[in-house]
Amino acid sequence: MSNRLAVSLPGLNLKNPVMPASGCFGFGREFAEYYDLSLLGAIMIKATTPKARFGNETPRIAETPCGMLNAIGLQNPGLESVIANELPWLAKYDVPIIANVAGNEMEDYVLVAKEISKVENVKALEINISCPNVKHGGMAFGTQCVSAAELTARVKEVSKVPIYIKLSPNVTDVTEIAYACEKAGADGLTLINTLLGMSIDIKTGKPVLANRTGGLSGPAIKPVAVRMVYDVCKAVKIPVIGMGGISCAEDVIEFMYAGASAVAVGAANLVDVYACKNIIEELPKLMDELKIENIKDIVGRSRQ
Amino acid sequence: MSNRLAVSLPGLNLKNPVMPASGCFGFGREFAEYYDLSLLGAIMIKATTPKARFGNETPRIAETPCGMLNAIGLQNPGLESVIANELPWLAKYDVPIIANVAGNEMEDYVLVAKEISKVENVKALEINISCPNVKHGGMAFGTQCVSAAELTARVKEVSKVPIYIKLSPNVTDVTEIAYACEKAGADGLTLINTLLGMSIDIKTGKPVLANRTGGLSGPAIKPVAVRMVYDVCKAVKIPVIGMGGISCAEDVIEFMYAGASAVAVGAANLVDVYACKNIIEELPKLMDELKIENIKDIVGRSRQ
Amino acid sequence: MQQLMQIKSNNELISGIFEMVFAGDLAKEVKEPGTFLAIKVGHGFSPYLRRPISICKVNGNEITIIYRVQGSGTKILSEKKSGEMIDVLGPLGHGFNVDAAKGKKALLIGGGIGTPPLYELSRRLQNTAESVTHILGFADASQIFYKEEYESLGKTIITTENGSAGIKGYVTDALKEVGEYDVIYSCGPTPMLKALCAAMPDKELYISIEERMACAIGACYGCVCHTQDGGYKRVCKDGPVFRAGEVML
Amino acid sequence: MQQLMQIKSNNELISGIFEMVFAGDLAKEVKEPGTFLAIKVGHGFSPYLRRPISICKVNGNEITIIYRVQGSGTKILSEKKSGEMIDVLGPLGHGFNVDAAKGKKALLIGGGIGTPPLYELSRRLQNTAESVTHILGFADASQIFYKEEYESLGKTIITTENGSAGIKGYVTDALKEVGEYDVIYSCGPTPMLKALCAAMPDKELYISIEERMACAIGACYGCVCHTQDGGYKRVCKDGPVFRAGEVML
Ligand SMILES: Cc1cc2nc3c(=O)[nH]c(=O)nc-3n(C[C@H](O)[C@H](O)[C@H](O)COP(=O)(O)OP(=O)(O)OC[C@H]3O[C@@H](n4cnc5c(N)ncnc54)[C@H](O)[C@@H]3O)c2cc1C
Ligand SMILES: Cc1cc2nc3c(=O)[nH]c(=O)nc-3n(C[C@H](O)[C@H](O)[C@H](O)COP(=O)(O)OP(=O)(O)OC[C@H]3O[C@@H](n4cnc5c(N)ncnc54)[C@H](O)[C@@H]3O)c2cc1C
Ligand SMILES: Cc1cc2nc3c(=O)[nH]c(=O)nc-3n(C[C@H](O)[C@H](O)[C@H](O)COP(=O)(O)O)c2cc1C
Ligand SMILES: Cc1cc2nc3c(=O)[nH]c(=O)nc-3n(C[C@H](O)[C@H](O)[C@H](O)COP(=O)(O)O)c2cc1C
Ligand code: FES
Ligand code: FES
Repeated sequence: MSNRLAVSLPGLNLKNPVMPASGCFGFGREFAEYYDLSLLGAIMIKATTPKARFGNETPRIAETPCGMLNAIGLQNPGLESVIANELPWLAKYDVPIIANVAGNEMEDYVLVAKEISKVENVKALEINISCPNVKHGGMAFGTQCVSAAELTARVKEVSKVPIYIKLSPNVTDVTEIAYACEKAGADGLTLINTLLGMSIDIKTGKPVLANRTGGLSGPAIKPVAVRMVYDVCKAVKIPVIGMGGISCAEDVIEFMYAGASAVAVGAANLVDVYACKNIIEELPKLMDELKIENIKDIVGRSRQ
Repeated sequence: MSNRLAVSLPGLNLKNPVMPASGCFGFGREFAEYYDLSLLGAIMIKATTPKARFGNETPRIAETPCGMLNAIGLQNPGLESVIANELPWLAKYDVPIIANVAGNEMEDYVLVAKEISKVENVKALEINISCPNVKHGGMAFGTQCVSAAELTARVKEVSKVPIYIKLSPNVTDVTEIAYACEKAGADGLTLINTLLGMSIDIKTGKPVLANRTGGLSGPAIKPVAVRMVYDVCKAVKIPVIGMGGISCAEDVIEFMYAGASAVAVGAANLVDVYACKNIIEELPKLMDELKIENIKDIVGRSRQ
Repeated sequence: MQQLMQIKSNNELISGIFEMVFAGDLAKEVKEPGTFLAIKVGHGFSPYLRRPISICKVNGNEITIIYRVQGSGTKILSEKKSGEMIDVLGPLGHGFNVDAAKGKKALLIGGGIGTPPLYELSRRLQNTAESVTHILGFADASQIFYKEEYESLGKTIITTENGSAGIKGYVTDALKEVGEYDVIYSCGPTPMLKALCAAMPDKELYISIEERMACAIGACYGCVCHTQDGGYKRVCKDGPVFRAGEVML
Repeated sequence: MQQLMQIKSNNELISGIFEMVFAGDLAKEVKEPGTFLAIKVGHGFSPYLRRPISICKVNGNEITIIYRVQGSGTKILSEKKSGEMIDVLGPLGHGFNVDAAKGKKALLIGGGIGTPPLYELSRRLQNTAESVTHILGFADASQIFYKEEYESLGKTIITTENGSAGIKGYVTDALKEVGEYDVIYSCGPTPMLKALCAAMPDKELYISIEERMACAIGACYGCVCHTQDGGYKRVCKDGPVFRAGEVML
């Protein structure tokens, strides 16, 4: 494991800057059948809510040009089960876990953050105030500065580990929200969550998704994500983990030039089980070609 | 020309619901070398400002997955020249013109709207309060209800023809802006303009576009556009012209199911000079397959 | 396993229905009939997601699939030529319980493009089941495929909705023709599966179901269905074959 | 004209540089050397935009292009096989003014992958110009292509940056070798064009320039450049060939 890929962020000493994004990797079990999870920089696990959730009805998936819509609706086994079954299982791998925290009410976030941050291998929290697929909570917190800041402060109070606020792209000015979260005590930011979208089946004339709308991800959204990472990194001093359409080592470099200190790979895992592994293996070769000595040196260089 | 494709909107009796989107068809001259412009439902001409504008420096174009970024910056020959040279030339075709109106200050919009709406073949105005590629004016008007409403009212006052406000997707709640424009007197709405994006050249480490950011369009943004059209059509009573990634007859049907009364084709023209012509020719065949008698019957049917 | 496999043939069986054979080590990993593959049909990002397709037959290192040209993805698949490589993930999910019919009378019921996974199942049952009977339902005579292949494996009853071949009606209309049977395996459109569940509530019935998928390995919760007890199952990982009654249709 | 043309051949000339020949009526529309094509290299939306490529040679209904594998689009182009169809828009833009060299001494100066459009130009000048001389600049000896082809059309001087073939240095370093000339046509990287403009301010010099394009027909204003007089030109429609001094580099 070469030192030139290492990056450090609050709570996270990563052997490389590449991690699967929340919701696109479950709790790692299925991918562990294909490769050793210890090679990942970190793992962002599926959103965890206080109680088990079923989520939305199916269809939950729609394909779109260079991307997909999902309307999972934060299905997960609930806090207790994640702590009892998933995190201990993940502990056998040498990889820091970033727990994705969600809920309907502010209290839900506080509860999950408090408990899950006590777990040994959870090194940071990702506070999901940007899920477009739930009726209550979720994105509602992430589209206004006041509620985003309040939630940040409340969660920060109880968390044992650094907190990263996950921002929604479905806003007029993402830098405003980013700044509000920074002021309220966030240790870092992650962006972007999915763009709100819809697809209509022309045979039935109805939306493909049972939930009607869903979150758009994949290569299609990469330019929006790069722009937001660039703008947010200019507006705040805390580090950013960038994501949105990353599919190859070139994309990792692009996000890091834009200002991201590390990156997450989402939908690409669903299309290629080896996506993260391949990217991590390609990265040093690409760095050689581009004459990049250390990956951390390029963070934000597009602005210089 | 079959009646089953005809649609009517304020100021516009269209032989079919398909028209090129502003900025993706110039003033029609180049496309007229390839096919007869009279077969189009209408033409949305390039944005017109009071004076000639050069726009941004190059590169102005970047390719992205299933789409492209542009940062033209409203280059156009200016109001006087459009009225003297472009509109009279277009008058030889049997096709209604929708003039796209832009500017830096509110006064610019008022001036252009007043003068250009007097021209015989201009049947409606499209008020571009959503261009992401200019420093002043443009999108700034389109991201806040108050300014959007004020601009709408001022333009409405002077225009001889119905006005359509072109909405930006770069907002937290597009329905709020849509509603404000409706209240302020808009006759219709057009959406979406481009999503703000960025692409970084990993060889240079710098943004590809000289303007750094640009507007994302093409199939990549279609799910976002369909969702916004759907939501806006629920929120207002005035008709909507939908656009964003339309590339084939199926996409036209999708937007009309979502609620659009007509559609515009943007970037697809740049990739296939015959895009609009092909779509118009395919439409009746597809309607036969889907057992759609009259295209206007399906408007908004996804909500029923 | 995720592997580039080489296409050996790709033939149109009847209008719009293709049979493709491809080869690679992945074939050796196939344990159960009724499991499926997730196929990347194009290069680059168009189309973006893999397509779930059932395994119809395994022969050494060769896998046969049968697919209908439905939309853009299967269209691209249909244009592939032998010699080309294709990116396959699989075998995925849990298939049909072959042991359940050991020494018993098996009835296999398929509808239209739901019939392919029953073919490998029938082959595996040849040595273990007491008898294997097939009921295959199609819209009309022009839609029938693999009839001879099934007939070579056991009694095969065809139904067509318009009566242009075999028994007129649905697969349920053929049930009275088949005599005794102990275990039923079925795959086809949801209305057919529902009708079967209603028609034989007390039998040992296995059904294979479909859902839109993203990961196809159980990680994204894209393809879940409700269970009777208020829980859920992932079609891709816990299915696609379930015991009737286990999941809600 | 926008046409599906059939690929006749696609060969790698030197590492990373390919020569492709395709056929169709579109070839008959080519009037001027130096005009270009906008090629859709893939099916569907990946990659999304057409690629501008110069016409290198026209022969009856066949067009030859020479391209360098630069990124994803030219990569896909390089994998095409003869027999496949390719979607071509063209001929586009304004090319080299052949008449300008009537009865005069023409000097053609190309740099690297900028040399291809000069080839058809040189062919057309054979009967009209008094003489045709070529200066072709490359990075090093391994990068040289079409040397014999140019030599068959007139005196050809090669320069390489590292001196591994021909004159060591840039094309400007070869200017003193060529004697008298009246009209200069050039195509190559911007620094080369700038150096030429500076080196021969008083000559009749034509330059072909590049810009990122979307429509390639003059409609989108994607590819404009400034003119000396404060106006602008569209590279795709008004160019790509301009008189030196007309546009700002
Ligand atoms: C476990 C399983 C096994 C299957 N086995 C077969 C088989 O052996 N032969 C066969 O012809 N078909 C089979 N199908 C259906 C097959 O997956 C779809 O026909 C195919 O995905 C359609 O893709 P498309 O691009 O042609 O259609 P499009 O409509 O363009 O596809 C758009 C999206 O919807 C999804 N989709 C569309 N229809 C279905 C469907 N019925 N089930 C799941 N996803 C769908 C696609 O995968 C894609 O993501 C199976 C489905 C599942 C879930
Ligand atoms: C008028 C004209 C004539 C040309 N003639 C030739 C020729 O004969 N042979 C040849 O090898 N190349 C030629 N080029 C350059 C060629 O267009 C690019 O190398 C090619 O577009 C790169 O595409 P890509 O997908 O491989 O690279 P990528 O970098 O993946 O392309 C990404 C995007 O940038 C654009 N782009 C990248 N480089 C250039 C460039 N230099 N000029 C314009 N757009 C670019 C692409 O078209 C695409 O939209 C010409 C360019 C122009 C403008
Ligand atoms: C199927 C699916 C499920 C997701 N679930 C979650 C989730 O539970 N929590 C969360 O914060 N983000 C979730 N996301 C968003 C991703 O983590 C990521 O922010 C987004 O998909 C953009 O990255 P991508 O384009 O690489 O997919 C989900 C995305 C997908 C596709
Ligand atoms: C090159 C280019 C130039 C554009 N110029 C304008 C413009 O002048 N005025 C305007 O309102 N929209 C302009 N647009 C936006 C389009 O009209 C359209 O709203 C957008 O591109 C989405 O549609 P599409 O995905 O079909 O391209 C431009 C788009 C492109 C690609
Ligand atoms: S498709 Fe991802 S869990 Fe089944
Ligand atoms: S590329 Fe559109 S004007 Fe030149």
